[in-house]
Amino acid sequence: MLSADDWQALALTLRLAAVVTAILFLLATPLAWWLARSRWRWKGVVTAVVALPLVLPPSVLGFYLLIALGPQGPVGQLTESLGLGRLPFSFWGLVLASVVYSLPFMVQPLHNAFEAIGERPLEVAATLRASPLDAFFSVALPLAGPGFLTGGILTFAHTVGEFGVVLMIGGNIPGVTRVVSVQIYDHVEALAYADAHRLSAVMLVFSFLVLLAVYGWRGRPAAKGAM
Amino acid sequence: MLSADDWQALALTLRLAAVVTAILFLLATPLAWWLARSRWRWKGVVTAVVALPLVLPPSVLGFYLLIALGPQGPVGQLTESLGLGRLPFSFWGLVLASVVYSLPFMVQPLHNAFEAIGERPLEVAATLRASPLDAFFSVALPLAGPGFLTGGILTFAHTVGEFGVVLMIGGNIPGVTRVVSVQIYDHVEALAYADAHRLSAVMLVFSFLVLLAVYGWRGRPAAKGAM
Amino acid sequence: MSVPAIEARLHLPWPGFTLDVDLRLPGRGVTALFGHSGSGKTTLLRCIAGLERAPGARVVFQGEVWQDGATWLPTHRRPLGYVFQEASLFPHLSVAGNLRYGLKRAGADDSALQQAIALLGIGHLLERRPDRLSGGERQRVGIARALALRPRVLLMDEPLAALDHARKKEILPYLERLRDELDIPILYVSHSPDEVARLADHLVVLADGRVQAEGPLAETLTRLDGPLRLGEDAGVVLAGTLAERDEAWHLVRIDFPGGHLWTRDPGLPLGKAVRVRVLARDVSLARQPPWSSSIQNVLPGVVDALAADEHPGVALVRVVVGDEDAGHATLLARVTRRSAASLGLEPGTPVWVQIKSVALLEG
Amino acid sequence: MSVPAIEARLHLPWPGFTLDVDLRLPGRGVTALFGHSGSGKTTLLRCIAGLERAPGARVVFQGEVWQDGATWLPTHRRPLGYVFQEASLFPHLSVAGNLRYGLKRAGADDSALQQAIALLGIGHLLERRPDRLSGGERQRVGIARALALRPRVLLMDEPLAALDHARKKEILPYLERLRDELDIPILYVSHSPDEVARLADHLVVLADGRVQAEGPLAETLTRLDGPLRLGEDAGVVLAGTLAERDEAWHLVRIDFPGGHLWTRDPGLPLGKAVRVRVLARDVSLARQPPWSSSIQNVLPGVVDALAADEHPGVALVRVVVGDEDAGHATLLARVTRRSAASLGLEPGTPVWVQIKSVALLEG
Amino acid sequence: ERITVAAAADLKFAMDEIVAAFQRQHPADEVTAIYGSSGKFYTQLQQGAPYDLFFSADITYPRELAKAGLAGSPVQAYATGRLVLWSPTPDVVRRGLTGLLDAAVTRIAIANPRHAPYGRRAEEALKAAGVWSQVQGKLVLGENIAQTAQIVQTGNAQAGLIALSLALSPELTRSGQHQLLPAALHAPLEQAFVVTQKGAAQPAALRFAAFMGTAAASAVLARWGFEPPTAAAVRRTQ
Ligand SMILES: Nc1ncnc2c1ncn2[C@@H]1O[C@H](COP(=O)(O)OP(=O)(O)OP(=O)(O)O)[C@@H](O)[C@H]1O
Ligand SMILES: Nc1ncnc2c1ncn2[C@@H]1O[C@H](COP(=O)(O)OP(=O)(O)OP(=O)(O)O)[C@@H](O)[C@H]1O
Ligand code: MOO
Ligand SMILES: [Mg+2]
Ligand SMILES: [Mg+2]
Repeated sequence: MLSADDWQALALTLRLAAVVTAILFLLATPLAWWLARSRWRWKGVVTAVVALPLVLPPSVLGFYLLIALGPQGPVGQLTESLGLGRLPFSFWGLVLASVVYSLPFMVQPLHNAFEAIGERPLEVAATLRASPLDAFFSVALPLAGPGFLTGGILTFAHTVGEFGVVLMIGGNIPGVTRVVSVQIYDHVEALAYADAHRLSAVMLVFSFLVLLAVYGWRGRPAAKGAM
Repeated sequence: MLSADDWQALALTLRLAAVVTAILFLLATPLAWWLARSRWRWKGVVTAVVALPLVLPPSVLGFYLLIALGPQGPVGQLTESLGLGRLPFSFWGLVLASVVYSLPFMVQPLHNAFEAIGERPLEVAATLRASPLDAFFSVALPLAGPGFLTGGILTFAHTVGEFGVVLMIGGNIPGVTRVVSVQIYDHVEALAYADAHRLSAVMLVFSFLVLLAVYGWRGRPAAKGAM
Repeated sequence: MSVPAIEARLHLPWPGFTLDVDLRLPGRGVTALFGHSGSGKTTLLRCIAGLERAPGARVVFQGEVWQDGATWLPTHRRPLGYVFQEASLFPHLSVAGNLRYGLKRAGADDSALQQAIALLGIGHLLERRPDRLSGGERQRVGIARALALRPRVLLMDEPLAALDHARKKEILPYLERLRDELDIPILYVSHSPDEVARLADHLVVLADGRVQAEGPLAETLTRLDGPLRLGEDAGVVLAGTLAERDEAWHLVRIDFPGGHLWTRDPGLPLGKAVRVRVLARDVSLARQPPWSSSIQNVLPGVVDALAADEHPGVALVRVVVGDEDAGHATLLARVTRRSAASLGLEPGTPVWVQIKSVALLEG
Repeated sequence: MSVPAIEARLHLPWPGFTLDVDLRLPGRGVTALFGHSGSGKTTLLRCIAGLERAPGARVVFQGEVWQDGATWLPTHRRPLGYVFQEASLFPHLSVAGNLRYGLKRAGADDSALQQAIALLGIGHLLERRPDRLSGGERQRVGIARALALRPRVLLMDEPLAALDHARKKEILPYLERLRDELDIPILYVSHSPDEVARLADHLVVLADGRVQAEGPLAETLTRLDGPLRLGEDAGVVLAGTLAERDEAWHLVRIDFPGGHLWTRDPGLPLGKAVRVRVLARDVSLARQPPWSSSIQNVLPGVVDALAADEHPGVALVRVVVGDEDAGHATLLARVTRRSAASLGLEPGTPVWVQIKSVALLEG
Repeated sequence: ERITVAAAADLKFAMDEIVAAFQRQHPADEVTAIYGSSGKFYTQLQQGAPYDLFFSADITYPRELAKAGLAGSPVQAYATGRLVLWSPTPDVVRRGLTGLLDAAVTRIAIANPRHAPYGRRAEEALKAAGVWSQVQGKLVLGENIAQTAQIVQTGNAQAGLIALSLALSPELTRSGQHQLLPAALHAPLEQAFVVTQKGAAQPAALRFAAFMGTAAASAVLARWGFEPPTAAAVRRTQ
């Protein structure tokens, strides 16, 4: 039903989204934790900076990343001097761009979730001999579960749905950077509507099933309270 | 420093984001509330459907909206028969598209926030003679404050940063649908990099100040707990 | 039970616990809910308040059907005041905000609130956020919040558990006044026999979700066989009147059917109806009238029954005091079995009842 | 205070409340923290546990400096057990998960936990989620969770407030055993004079963030002028030994310096050291030896001092019993002023002390 | 050997056929064609995009690349594009550019004149027809010429000025009609390509560049409505 290209694009998209989500879990968790608990006076500034990628249109973000990662850009020169080569138009370039692009979508829900936990559970953990790190893993993480779920879904989906950034920095290379969103767009531009419909439908159904599984699994939430 | 066109695009963008955020506050609040509290067995399905726009690449979403809202599309025929004319390439078309596109970004944080409140505060409100509606406004809404903040910011910013959908359904009409993201993109494509840099910088600084104000105002969160 | 009653027929099966009660409670006075931890006290209150929905249950309050078949009056339309076991203050409102929350909604004016604030000593906390309060302070705010509504029935779930004696002593008389003046029924969960004896007119003992004993306080307390083991707090409550005042020694005489007792002057007007609580542990028995002892209250009586107490070395003795004219009263005495034997106590034995101390309960 | 002590010098100014104490507490036994709601008991415990960081404070536990100047031992490295005022169970863990949480981390084995589970009667709740527990059940899990760690010091914030008498009666002896066998100090916040008298060796009374009275229990209790008004619970605690057993009547004789008392048989071996609590309200005085009364315990003594009690109609009388050979003991009696006058009580008056009942406290 | 060809959106159908023809001749080579706006490809190539050949819809972008030293071959003109008026409504097509003033035509799609070569030529044509100022309020701008075509094709604009090469596609012939605009109305759409720096090192890229000069390639271009490069364009590229 789908062409080999379509399948390739699908696989690539899933891989990209999975890698980005995994990286953001690692990156955003400590950041959100720090944001939720620090009392540093300039914290507001950091929070605002972290939220900035939100307002940058993807195409613009893509453009600046292209410049920054390109041969004349500071990051580009760094990666080249490190022997990593150039990132634009490569899978890892997409990953990097998507991480920047989706950062706020992971940080915000986690930030809220961590904040909602409050001091008490961590105090209890401390009286039960858990070091702060231990308490973080054994108490804060599980209690922030819904935040992680939301952050993970928003990030994954946002990456799957990403378009402007990929178009700019990905360069539409099959198997490397041609993700589903770009592939569908190409079908549309080629007026190959039937192809576009088919690929969209597959993606929709697949996404729907994934979301359904996630939300179905989530089930009735624990009755916890703000009191 | 900026051209009149740039200013027009900026103003239009803010107006669009503000309208979309306002509409989504009204739309997503009851929806999120229902999702957080209902025990209907098919709730998971609704949750998944509401999250679906997340995975649709903006360009694809734009394409389907274009078809749906167009003269042959079901919505388009409805709006024409209602005398509303056609929505594509109009401001309200953009609004509609953005509302669909940003719905999950408002619903998810609100859903989490409402869920985190738990039963107890509402039970207390009921014993103090507050009807469910009253308790919703006087207890649930204030307690869900951080969720509203996050939802509002995500939605507003996401709309400001929107590109693919606008590209498809906007038609780049100055003062009507030419928002900042498109304007910067045009600068870039026209190789007018200096213009692009200037407009991006203005938008960045402005957004940063807004975010800073919001997060600064938010200050230290109330010490509430999950226990 | 002449006044309209609270009727509650509830069946709520949970995994591991089933509430199953059918109660008719008096429409006025304090009904104490007694029972071990986990026996279903909170669940019972929640069902009555409509916070827990037991299918098929029937709850009627003074003739108003709150729940029955398809009828369901939502909690916010039930004219009740509820004090939660864990003071559940709104975290987003100041203390004042919490206290005023229900006022407009219940259509109550400020006066009950002001009174409650003064009584509970929380005037200096009004601007505070709830997370800056001590445990007892939170509880007091929760009590004041419920009282401010002028509810037609009060449901209180261990309201004083977190409070010190001094504070309890201030609040209890207020609750007594509430009970008497407002004439509203109060359902009161408590683990403190002291509070129960002082406040309660009616007692419900729950065990494992079922009613184990129930009845007017006086009756329930003198049942020697009852499942209600108050231990150190076994005793009786007598209803009497303030008959005489000894100004010099700050004492008053309380007359009750069957005799009189001297006790400390509570500062109440003569002629007032009062209740006195006499604990079994404070009562000793003698075969001869004692003299030159610091024990002021000595009444003649006759042993009515003996029963084993919790410890094999001790017995509870029920003694009837009074005569045909004055009327009768029943007292409980706790004595060692050895004394009981050496004094030859058995039903019918005439004895002198020495009462070391008496707690005067208002109303 | 020969054993190494807990030292706490704290100054914590909050808007509207300042904690300001300098305490040296015994390194073993139970120290009761007493005080009105809002007097700073919880805050004091939190500072000692390191949950609240009072700048410039000094906290030393058995020679280990926990806080002083730049030294700061974080809470999780302080070998303590903490029972919070509101049972704070982890909502994401089952009861069993909550109980086991600290075990590995504290390097404790299962035995203390199993004992605590049995004692607190929570074995049937292990699989439950905390939000499905009753208030008292939650509190019991919280206590077991702290005990399971085998801590070197226990900080308990009103641990039994939510529990019924029967449950308390089961738990108190266990805490006593803990105190004695594990030889660990316990800081115990309680509003119940009963619990305090039973458990405490040392008493700290807080008022408004400051120490109002402090000292060994026996001393503090017999101070007639003290700020510590226990009201109905005024009394003394005597240390003695179990000297004789009356098998037939299930009684035992306890010898103490100054005399002996008969009381119910607690089932302890002869020769064991015990404490008995004698409440002032249970003590009456006579000028003649009473006879044929159910009161078993009558001791000769001499009035030492009289003091006003809370009510003008009543007096507290301090009586010394015993002689040169047997040693002395001090008892408190509560009598009406009228009796005191009619008996002619004044310092030096010889009296017969009749003790109606005695509470035997282990250890 | 694999190579990637970045081609302007108007080449969509023609280039697919050329690639197919090329691969028949060189079975060992694998060519991937991607389509988009010429301006975006230019921006990306400046930042090292791994394209081997760049087929622009104009001649300026390739020349700029060459000037920047990023070209691996001389700029070569390969075709001249033509502009058509397309509409689903035969009447609109028949009446030509002046018919666009009609009140029934509320929206007209053109590519964005700021960066799409076809957009610039559309603007010139409307100006030459003397209707530019009147139709300005009706214009909707496509990001590139393919998107512009799609706007009219879905009926969201009643008329559009698009590439003849797209108007000849089966989708568009089925759903509407077109009228070729006189070449005189606008400057010629001179289209050129270059081999990029990266492509210069790929023999296949050079083979593909050479293939563009063959009759087979020219025939395909002609079939999709492209005219041969103008003499001026050829001159300028040499
Ligand atoms: N975070 C805070 N900020 C300011 N004041 C506080 C804060 N927490 C508690 N307080 C105040 O400090 C005082 C002491 O509180 P604490 O909790 O120590 O009292 P407590 O003796 O434990 O009382 P209770 O018996 O009611 O639990 C109270 O007056 C309380 O209002
Ligand atoms: N949501 C629930 N689901 C299942 N069982 C529950 C739930 N809530 C409470 N229980 C159980 O129901 C029983 C009664 O609980 P309830 O809270 O009414 O007890 P209680 O008499 O108020 O006890 P306490 O004095 O400890 O507060 C307990 O055994 C408890 O474990
Ligand atoms: O092919 Mo273009 O660059 O859209 O005119
Ligand atoms: Mg309860
Ligand atoms: Mg406290």
